[in-house]
Amino acid sequence: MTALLILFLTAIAVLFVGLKYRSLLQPLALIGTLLALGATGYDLFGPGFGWGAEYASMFRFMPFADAFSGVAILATALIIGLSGWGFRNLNSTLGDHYALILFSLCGALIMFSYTNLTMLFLGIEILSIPLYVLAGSRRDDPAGNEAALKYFLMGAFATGILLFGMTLVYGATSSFDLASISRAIGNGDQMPSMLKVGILLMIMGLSFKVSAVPFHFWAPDVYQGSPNLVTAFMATVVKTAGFAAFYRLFAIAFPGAEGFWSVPVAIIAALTMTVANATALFQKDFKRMMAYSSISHAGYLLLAVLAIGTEGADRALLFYTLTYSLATICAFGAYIAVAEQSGDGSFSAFNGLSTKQPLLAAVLALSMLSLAGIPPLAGFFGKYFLFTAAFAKYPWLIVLAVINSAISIYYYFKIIIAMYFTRLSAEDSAEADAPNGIVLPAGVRWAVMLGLLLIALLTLAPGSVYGLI
Amino acid sequence: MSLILLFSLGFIIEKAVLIIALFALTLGVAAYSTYGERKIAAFFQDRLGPSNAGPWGLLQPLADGVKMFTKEDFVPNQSERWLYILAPGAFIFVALMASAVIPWGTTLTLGGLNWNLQVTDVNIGILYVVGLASLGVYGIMLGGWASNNKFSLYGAIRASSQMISYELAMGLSIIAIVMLSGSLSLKTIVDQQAGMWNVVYQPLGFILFLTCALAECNRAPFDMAECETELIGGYHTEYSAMKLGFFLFAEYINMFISCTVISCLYFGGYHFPGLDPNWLGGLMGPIILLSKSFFFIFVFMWIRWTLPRFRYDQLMHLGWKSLIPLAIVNMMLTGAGILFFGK
Amino acid sequence: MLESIRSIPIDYYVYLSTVLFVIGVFGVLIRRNAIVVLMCIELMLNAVNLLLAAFSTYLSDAQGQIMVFFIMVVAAAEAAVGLGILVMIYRNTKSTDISLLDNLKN
Amino acid sequence: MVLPIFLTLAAISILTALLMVLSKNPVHSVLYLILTFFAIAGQYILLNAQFLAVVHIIVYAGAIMVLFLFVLMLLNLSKETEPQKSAMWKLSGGIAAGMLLVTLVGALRGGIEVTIPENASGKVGLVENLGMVLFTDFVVPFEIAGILFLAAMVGAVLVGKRDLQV
Amino acid sequence: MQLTQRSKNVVKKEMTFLERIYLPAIAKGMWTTLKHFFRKSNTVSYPKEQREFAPVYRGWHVLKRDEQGRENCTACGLCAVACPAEAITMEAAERERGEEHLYREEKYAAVYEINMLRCIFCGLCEEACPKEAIFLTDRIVPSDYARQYFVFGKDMLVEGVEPDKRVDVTVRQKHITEKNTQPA
Amino acid sequence: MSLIFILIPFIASAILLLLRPAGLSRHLALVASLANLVATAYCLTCDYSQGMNCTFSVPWVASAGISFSLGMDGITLIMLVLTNLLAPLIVLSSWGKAFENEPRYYGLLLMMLGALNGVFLAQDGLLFYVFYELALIPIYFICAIWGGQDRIRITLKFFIYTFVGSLFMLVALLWVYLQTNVNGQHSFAWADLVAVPLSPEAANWVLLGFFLAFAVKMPVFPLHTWQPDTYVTAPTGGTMLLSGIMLKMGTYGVIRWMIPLAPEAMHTLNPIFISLAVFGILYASIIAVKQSDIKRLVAYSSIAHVGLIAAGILAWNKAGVQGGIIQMLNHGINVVGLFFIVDMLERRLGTRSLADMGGIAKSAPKFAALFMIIVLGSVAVPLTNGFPGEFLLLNGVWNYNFWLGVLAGLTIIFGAVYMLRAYGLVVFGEARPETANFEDVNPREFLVLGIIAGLVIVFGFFPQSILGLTEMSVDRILGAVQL
Repeated sequence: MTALLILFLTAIAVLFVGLKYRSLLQPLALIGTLLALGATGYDLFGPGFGWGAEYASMFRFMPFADAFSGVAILATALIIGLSGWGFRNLNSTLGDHYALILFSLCGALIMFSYTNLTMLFLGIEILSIPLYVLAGSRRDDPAGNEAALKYFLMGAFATGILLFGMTLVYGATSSFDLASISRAIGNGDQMPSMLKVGILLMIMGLSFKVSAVPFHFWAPDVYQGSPNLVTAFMATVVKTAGFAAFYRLFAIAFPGAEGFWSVPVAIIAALTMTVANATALFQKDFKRMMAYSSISHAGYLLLAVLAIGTEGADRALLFYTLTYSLATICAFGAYIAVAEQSGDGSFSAFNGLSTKQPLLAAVLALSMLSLAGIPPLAGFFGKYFLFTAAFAKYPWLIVLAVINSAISIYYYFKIIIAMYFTRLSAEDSAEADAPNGIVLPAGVRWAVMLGLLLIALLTLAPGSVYGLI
Repeated sequence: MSLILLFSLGFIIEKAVLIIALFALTLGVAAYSTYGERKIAAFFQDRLGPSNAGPWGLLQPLADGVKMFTKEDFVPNQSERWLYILAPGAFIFVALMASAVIPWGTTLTLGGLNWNLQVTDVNIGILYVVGLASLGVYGIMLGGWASNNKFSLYGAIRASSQMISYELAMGLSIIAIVMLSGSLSLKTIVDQQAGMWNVVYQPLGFILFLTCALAECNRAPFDMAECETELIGGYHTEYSAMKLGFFLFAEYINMFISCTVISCLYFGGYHFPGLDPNWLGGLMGPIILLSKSFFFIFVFMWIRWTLPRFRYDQLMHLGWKSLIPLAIVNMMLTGAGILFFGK
Repeated sequence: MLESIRSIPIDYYVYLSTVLFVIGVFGVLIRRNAIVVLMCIELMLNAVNLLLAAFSTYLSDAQGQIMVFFIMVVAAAEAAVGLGILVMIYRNTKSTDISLLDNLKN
Repeated sequence: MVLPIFLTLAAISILTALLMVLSKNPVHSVLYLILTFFAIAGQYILLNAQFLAVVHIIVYAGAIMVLFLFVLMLLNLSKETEPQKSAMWKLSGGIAAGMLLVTLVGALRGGIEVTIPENASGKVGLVENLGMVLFTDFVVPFEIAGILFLAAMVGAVLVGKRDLQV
Repeated sequence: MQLTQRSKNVVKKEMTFLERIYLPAIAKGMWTTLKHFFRKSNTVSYPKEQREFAPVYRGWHVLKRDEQGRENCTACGLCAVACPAEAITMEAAERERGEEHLYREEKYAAVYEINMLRCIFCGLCEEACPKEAIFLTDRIVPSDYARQYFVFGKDMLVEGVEPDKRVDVTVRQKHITEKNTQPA
Repeated sequence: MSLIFILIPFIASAILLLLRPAGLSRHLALVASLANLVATAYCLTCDYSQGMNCTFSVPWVASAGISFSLGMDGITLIMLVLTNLLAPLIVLSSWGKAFENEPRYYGLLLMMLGALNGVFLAQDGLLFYVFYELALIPIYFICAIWGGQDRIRITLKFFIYTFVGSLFMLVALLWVYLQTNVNGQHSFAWADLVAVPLSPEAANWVLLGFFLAFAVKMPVFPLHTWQPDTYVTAPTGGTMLLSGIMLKMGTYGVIRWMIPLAPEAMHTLNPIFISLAVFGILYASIIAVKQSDIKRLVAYSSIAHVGLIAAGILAWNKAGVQGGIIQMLNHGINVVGLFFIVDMLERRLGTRSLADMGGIAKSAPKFAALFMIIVLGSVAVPLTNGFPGEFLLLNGVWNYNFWLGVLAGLTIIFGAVYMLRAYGLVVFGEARPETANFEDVNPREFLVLGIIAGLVIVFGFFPQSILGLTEMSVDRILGAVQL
């Protein structure tokens, strides 16, 4: 709650400061997010500010919400850390960019804490609308335009479907309050078909938002077309928010109806991992590969939703989103540094990076390994916790997930192979020595180092986060 | 209360008579506003104005009407024919609708019958007016677009963006009034001003509303949509005959309604200190209100013939950077006032 | 009076909304002009609004209508942003045809 | 009395919605959609939600659709420039939508249950009532909507603004 | 650079708050227009009423005849020479036998045209005329639709023979005489 | 104490990878591996008769019942000996070569070392799995960066094979984990996992999952296809690590984890497993006989030997398990020696083809002698280190099933055939121009080969020293897990 306020005020401050002092923007946004992070930490670990309980009918920052807020804010802080380099070409609109990112983050925070469908809806929209714009913020780039339009149309369409579902649920349960809905559903043995259709439509709508197969087709284009940092934001914060909201909805409002919705969700999860992984194998462009990777991670994350009712499902979700976010941001940090300097986003741009920029290569390699879920990296623990949580209910799905994570190695390793094992030809090596080779900007260095440090921390002590909620 | 369910025959007759009377009144006022406009403009410019048709030129509107009807009715070749024809109708229709919720007086006793002088007292009257004002732009936009003339299109685009922009400030200044009165019903708002007019509490709100009303009516100094010097005739460049007449008429109707609404919101409607609106069998109320309206019509014209036209960017700056913040400040001040002093 | 409102079965409203909603979906599927697609989405939202208002009245519960307001808020915001994006694209491509935007598919 | 009105409005709204989807000229689409909105506003009045009806008109017909029309006119889109999907595509779209409709209606048929409370009153749609709920229970989303608007505004400006060279 | 003594140095100074809100200025403007509202109108409803002319008003020219109805003009051309706008053209002709009742002298103007669109009504023609043949009158030149109708020939200029068609130019004549007799 | 085995290599590896001290890297690596060796020596003095010793346990993810617990008994100890004894040799073996990115190579090597130690020490299921997979990453990089032709494709194949295999182990592990219940919480501790009673059907699946992981690693036919290519492609150090130590992760896992976790299913599946192992022995041996590439030959010999180890262990009697443990150590020593020799040949002759060699005995007698000793050890001649292990293993398999024992016994004959054939082709025969002036071992190589040859002989003479170390532990584990 305090964090939400801080973020909102920071966003407004950024808007005003951006009119004049552009060099102050990044520090200001960073300070704001860090303050918010501190406030979240204070709520989570310390005695907490202890206010906002009177709004509990709308949203409530319990440990669940605080912990996820921490993840999202941390991810945003890292992205802002990268932004000094990533946004270097922006001039007059720099302040707007920061403000929009912060606004979007506010939406994410609401999605972590809502107790009422109204808030869910508003949260989704606050999260999405700035992103529609950010996706197209490079105004004369056709790819960015396309991304923005696609994202926008798909987002709006999904909103429509989600709302129709919400309405039917409202009609059947006569409330938007999650707890009341849950009470009205009871143990789910007498659900009117209106309620069922409503739940199904909500699943569809949310699947669109979290880009689960078969509602994923927009995601690769959007990821690829958007500016790199925005893509990083979409792949991390948006995903985290989407799944936390998904989880909250089904854990609080629809646990009684689990018998009804778990099969469709399981099918979606299975499809998502399989299709996304299979498609990712054939990608040649890093960002597009990351898009499919992100979709496949959505498939794994759906396991958390399926595991609702099992001890530790929420913790697994938290841990997974955190590790996934950190690794993704590190990867994007490295990608931004490489792709924007070489002007090429395909895998071949990374050829021989280990000799040109050993640190960058190491960061990227480790994040790829973490994403692939190779032990003992943090990503493995994320997968592990998720699989454990869902294992009891859906063993077959876990087997599928395990096979899929094996497949995923293939495409994650493409990058590693390019960086480490592809020897540079003679002229390439000459180019690598040339002064215009790839440099590592300070902001990117610090951000990815911090991300790496956190991954290492999670690797060594996964319990520190897993035990939070 | 579902409106439709209250229909009974007597009710329908009463309302029908009232509506017809109101239409007649509105059209009459609009017609004579054109006369008034010319006359007043003339006076401001030390001229005489129309004086040949009838005594003091009083029959001029009739002559104009005859002229309008007898002119060649012209539809441009490449236009969207049906929309071109529809647009003026839509415009005047919307303009006429607004008078329904205006409380013209209390109750008129005529021929032993009591006539309620408001067509309908919906509890959201003022929103109804705002809603209609927001619809008014369609006539202009369609007319401008259907003409297939670039000047018309410019006029239409100007009109629409201008109206949307100024609606906000207008709505915000109305909200301050609503906060004072605690009701959206125009009748309630008017009745609460029996003692003291709202303009006393809301001077800033009044100025804002007046400005916005000028803009909403496309009146100078905000007549970008039809400014002759830039756009020939704006959205009605291609119109002729009675279709043009509809447009012009509707503008005057809008002005009349705006003035009536201003009177109701800020100047006590049918109340006047020392005058009981129930005098003359209830006829005093309408007289008072109409007098106020005429005064404001005069003010509108006065402003038109005094101030130069804004440039388009100035118009937008004024709307977004001055009026809206001011309206918000006004709203906040009102809220603070209510908080500290009670109603 | 409540009875007279409820003389229409709630089913009718559900079906009406569903039909309108599906027409919106249909439009999204078959139209290529992004503006029209956006309009179809607005129609979908309106179908939802109608149903919410109907439920709200039948349940005597104001929440539904409150939700309608929020949907309107969002629809307005979306329309503003969406049209902004469209205009931006039009500046670059001189078209609002969504099937021209397939360049990212490789 | 009520049912015919309902049916008339429903027919109008469906008809105009279809015309909106099918008409070739986008400006006509806008106009048909406005008509649909009016029919829906009529339904609101029928449901005794007058405040909703008026706000609906103000927001949708008065603001959003004006914006659409504005953009259409600004971009000068008309029947000639309107892109058309192939007939095959349209047909399949129609079939898909039809199937969706059949599925939804089929799924909903017989399963529409609304629990009507005992102390029901027809006054939920009145502005006093709505105001009370909005500013007590729903005051948080109301204020949160402010963030939404601010974000949308900043976004729209960002998209619309041309680059100034600094 | 100071070009004249009357030129004013314009300074674009920051406006004060009061100036920036414009309301006082608007009020001032409104007051100004309001004053005009109550001012008496200057309009003369021309066809119905005519405003008074100055005694020395210079209007439509007339070519005078003498008491016997003979044209005074001898087509000497001095008026055309004097005309600064070069509005006057003429063709001279010799009087034939039997035309003595028409022309006062042996030579007369067969064609005499004044282009009213060029004429600036300065009156130099009448001052130049040695025969007191041309005068400017207080008649207003009528309006017309086409340019060609503004080249007035003798039909428009020469006064009628009948006494009621004579144009009275006595005031004008006196004025000219006074002017011409004044010592230079 | 146990933590040291992991900490030293990891810290050294971190220093090497992050700081990249170019000149000092091999020295640092040597020092670190020697330090480990010293620690191992110290551990040899501890008492393992009472079960686990030198335990170390801290909660890792307390809320999920995962702890970072290490411990060692006799079996572990032998594995540590194997690892830490070979590690300095491996470092030494690549001492003189010029590498690009030397610090990185040694860093990865040490990381591998730490992970291997971790695998053998882990007493927690997840920890075991983590180390098991962690060992994969450095070897993958070593092979793929410094490897030979077509290394990228081959190493990726290797990686995916092993990773996929171990994922099945993870699933099986998870399944068992979810059945545990210690004070209302799941636990990953070895004891808790073993204590879970599984239904027969579940046990089958669990066993199969583990077997897939270990079978890929060992490798057992038909999951061996990654192995020869990888061995051939990998740099010598990598091949040594792979064949000498990493394979033993699989066999060790069978003893420590697979069979104790699901002994119920052994009756059903064991015949299949052992048959596969034995078939693998024969298959690999036959192919090895026909190899002309010496590195490939050694690789196939390795498959055969490990197949025998697997068969013996799977037989799950004292002789088999004991033999397996000894043979893990000894095979490690032998195969490292063999690969070192192959490397020497390849470096000096520029070829691995047996057809291009011969007549080295004359120019390099010391080399020929040391080579001979190692070959003898590999062929399991009595009084070399190969003998007691193979004998016990065959005994174990024999006890399980006579015919299988006979078939497995063929490995000795085949082994003698292909190893001696190779030796003959390399060392004797006509000297070629290239081999005529074959440089004899230099002091460093002599040191390495000498140590290995010494070990071959020492362990051949005193197998009891090892058997004594493990006996108690083997008894305990056999006693705890009755088939």
